Amino acid sequence: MFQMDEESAKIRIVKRIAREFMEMSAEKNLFVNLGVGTPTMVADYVKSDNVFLQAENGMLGVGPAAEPGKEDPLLINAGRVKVTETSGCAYFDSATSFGMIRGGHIDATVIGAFEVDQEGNVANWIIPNGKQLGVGGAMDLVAGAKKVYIAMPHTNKKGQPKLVEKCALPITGYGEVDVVVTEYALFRFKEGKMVLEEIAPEITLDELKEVTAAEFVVSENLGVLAE
Amino acid sequence: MFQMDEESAKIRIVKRIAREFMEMSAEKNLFVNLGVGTPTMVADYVKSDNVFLQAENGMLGVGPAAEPGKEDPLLINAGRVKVTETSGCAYFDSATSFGMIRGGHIDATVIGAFEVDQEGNVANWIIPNGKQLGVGGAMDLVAGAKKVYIAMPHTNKKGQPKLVEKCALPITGYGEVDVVVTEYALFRFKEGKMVLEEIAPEITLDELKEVTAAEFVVSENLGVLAE
Amino acid sequence: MENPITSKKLKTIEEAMSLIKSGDRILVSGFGNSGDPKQLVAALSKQPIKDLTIISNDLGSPGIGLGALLTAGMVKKLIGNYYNWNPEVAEAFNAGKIDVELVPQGSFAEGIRAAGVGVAAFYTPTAAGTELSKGKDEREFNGRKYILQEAIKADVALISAAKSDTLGNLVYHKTARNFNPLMAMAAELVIAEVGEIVPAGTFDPECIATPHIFVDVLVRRG
Amino acid sequence: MENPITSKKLKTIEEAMSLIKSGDRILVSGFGNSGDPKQLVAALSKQPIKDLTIISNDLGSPGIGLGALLTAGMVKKLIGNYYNWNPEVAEAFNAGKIDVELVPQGSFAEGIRAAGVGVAAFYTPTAAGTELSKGKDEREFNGRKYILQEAIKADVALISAAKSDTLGNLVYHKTARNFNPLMAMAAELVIAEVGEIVPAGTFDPECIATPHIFVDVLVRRG
Repeated sequence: MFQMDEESAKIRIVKRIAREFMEMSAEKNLFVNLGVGTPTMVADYVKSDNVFLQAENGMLGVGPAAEPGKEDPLLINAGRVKVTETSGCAYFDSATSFGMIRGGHIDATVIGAFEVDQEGNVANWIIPNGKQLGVGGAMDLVAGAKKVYIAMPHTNKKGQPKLVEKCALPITGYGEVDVVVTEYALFRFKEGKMVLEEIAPEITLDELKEVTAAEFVVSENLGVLAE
Repeated sequence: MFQMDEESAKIRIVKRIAREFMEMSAEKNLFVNLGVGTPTMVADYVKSDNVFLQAENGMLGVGPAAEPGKEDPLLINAGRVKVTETSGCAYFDSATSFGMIRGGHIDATVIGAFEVDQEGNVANWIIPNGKQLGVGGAMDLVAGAKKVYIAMPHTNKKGQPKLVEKCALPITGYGEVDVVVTEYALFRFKEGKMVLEEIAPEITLDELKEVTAAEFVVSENLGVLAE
Repeated sequence: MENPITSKKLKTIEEAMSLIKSGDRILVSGFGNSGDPKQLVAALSKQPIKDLTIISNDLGSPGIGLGALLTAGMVKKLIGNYYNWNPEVAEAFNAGKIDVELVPQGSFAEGIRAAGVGVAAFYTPTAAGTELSKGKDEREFNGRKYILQEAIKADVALISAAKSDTLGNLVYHKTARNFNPLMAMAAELVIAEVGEIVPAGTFDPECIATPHIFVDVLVRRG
Repeated sequence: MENPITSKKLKTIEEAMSLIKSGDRILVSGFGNSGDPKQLVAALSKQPIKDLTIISNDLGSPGIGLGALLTAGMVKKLIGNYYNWNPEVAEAFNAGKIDVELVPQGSFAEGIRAAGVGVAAFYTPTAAGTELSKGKDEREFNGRKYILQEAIKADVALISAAKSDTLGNLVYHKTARNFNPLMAMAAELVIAEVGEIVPAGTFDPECIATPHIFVDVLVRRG
């Protein structure tokens, strides 16, 4: 089966989500919170004046990473990257910032995940190994954002499906996932069902099922996963 | 029995409370919220740089009423009086403002009352007559301020005691009263008891008992109610 | 004014009013004639709609400000804390014409904020044991009685600000701030009456009281 | 600097530290090396006290920042949300040396604010049904599950601000604001490390992020 290198897979995933955000923001402003890592890359591909990035550490209107030598050490995003301001940005305390998230004002969040199951449950905060003790804002984001986008490789490093029947790892949020984008496919959760809407041009449906442990429905209008 | 005219009674009451606030603020800053009417007059007699007035409509550092012709119609206190700023004053929203009150950050509030009973319960928000529908911030203030001062005439317009065994009117807050000052006396609630600490020089203890329906203890160090 | 600065969010007051319909729950800001959206309220009182739930500190005076809505028979229910300035409220309530829910001002403010930040309900000691605690759950924390105040949310918020920037960031003037930033968070549709619109980037990012994420429609004060 | 502006609230860092004692619950602000009171924390880590409950977003790195308190054996319990940057936390927890209470970052921020504004507890959907909801009351509102998060209060708060005025009004710098205004409300004793002290009246009254009522002690950043 077709294998995509890690970097190309990431770019395909974030470009696809970026395109969706540009479509969503054609008519109205879109407020987005991007998780640490791959999700942050979505910002690089969004070409729209109507998309505004929020950082849960207290900023609306996050700009690109600061140029070397021009960093302000106190101006960071939630991933601790030294960032810049955009025109019209605002600062506020953490309760107001999470108020935006938890109050349903953030239109979309993009996060990675260890596992997503066919019920729309997501596990992304901890692998119980005794070495990690951290949740950050993950549970607030999945519970609060209007739409939760999962950006992740289709399989884990051992080649096992990350889309599963039932999450084995501790859950971050129940039934909160709206869209999953991997290098192979785009799924949407609709009325309790996981629906395959787009499939990568390089693979067949049977191949996709081989690497997907979650049960899913195939959309009547199955499309090609294009950037 | 000695009768005091209404204006003189008010001035005696507010001067006594003002003196207490000046004593309380000798060592540390004192944050005070004054109710509408007589309580507002306390500010006129507080000579201290350490006393700061808060208005529940969103201001800390309320200054005196604005001079005629210099009013800013949008700068008002909770009694809708057009006021002025003091140096270092701050504005904030109503939730933050009541957060100061409800979170126990306001040292003292001074309010009027229809009735106070010997349990320290106060009734000051409504006389059920079908014509009034309003509570304002009264319940927040009595529940939230560290100390609740009642400034009121000793008897009502019919000459009946306002200090009663048990409030007949709807309660604003249970057991919240700390100090009651009338033209005749100063009482403090201590360990569940109402203690007479000061009595007006013009009346006897028996006369005071005649116009007081609440049961009270007389302090071993009974003093004279002086302005 | 020639060629004033515009904003994608700017609408005429008529366009803004067309977004409000019968049966809506409407938050309206202001305290004691300061910080209330006077022009939006005046326009609202002339709309052919009814059965409104008006959530506001008070209801102005008879026929004046929000009072005009009651006089015009547009109100089904009031949620607020101080109606003593408008005796028509008690009259209409006693006559069974409207429902009135009195909420202490601090619980009212905190309840609106709660709706805005995704809190369903919270425990407060304010009003515990009083007539205004009727029907509310009671619970002790550390030996003190608290009652459960639910979040106060709405379909529409009508607010007022001194200035907006072109994005919809808002700043207020002194005690005219009051309920405005809270109400901006607590409604599906937020319409702000503003005195002036300035270019984005004009305001100090540390001093924006209402970030534009909370604001849907701007109406310029005439 | 000659004759810098002073304040009644100004103390030396040693005087400030003398106000903190063993067993205290201490709020410490900051997120990712921004907005944390670095000098107060460094001084605290050298005090001869123990059994502290440290309430903070994270615990720095091993031996660094708040991490130094754990290395020095001063910590009894941690309440916070992200300890992945300091593996000593999980080690100490697994060894039974300290207690750790993980609270989702939003519930953590809101819980601190709740303590500051007199709210005993509130219902949030965050973490409902997850491992972090263990021991918390659950209740449905409008068909959705919520859990009860209690207020997070403390004896002492150590915070950091860009500037104070002589009264103790504080302003912050960009994302260094984070938990500071919340923690300033939620402790009996609030000690603020500030970069500069300016005369009262310098700040725009619309832009004061923490009014001086919340601030007890100022320490000038050295």
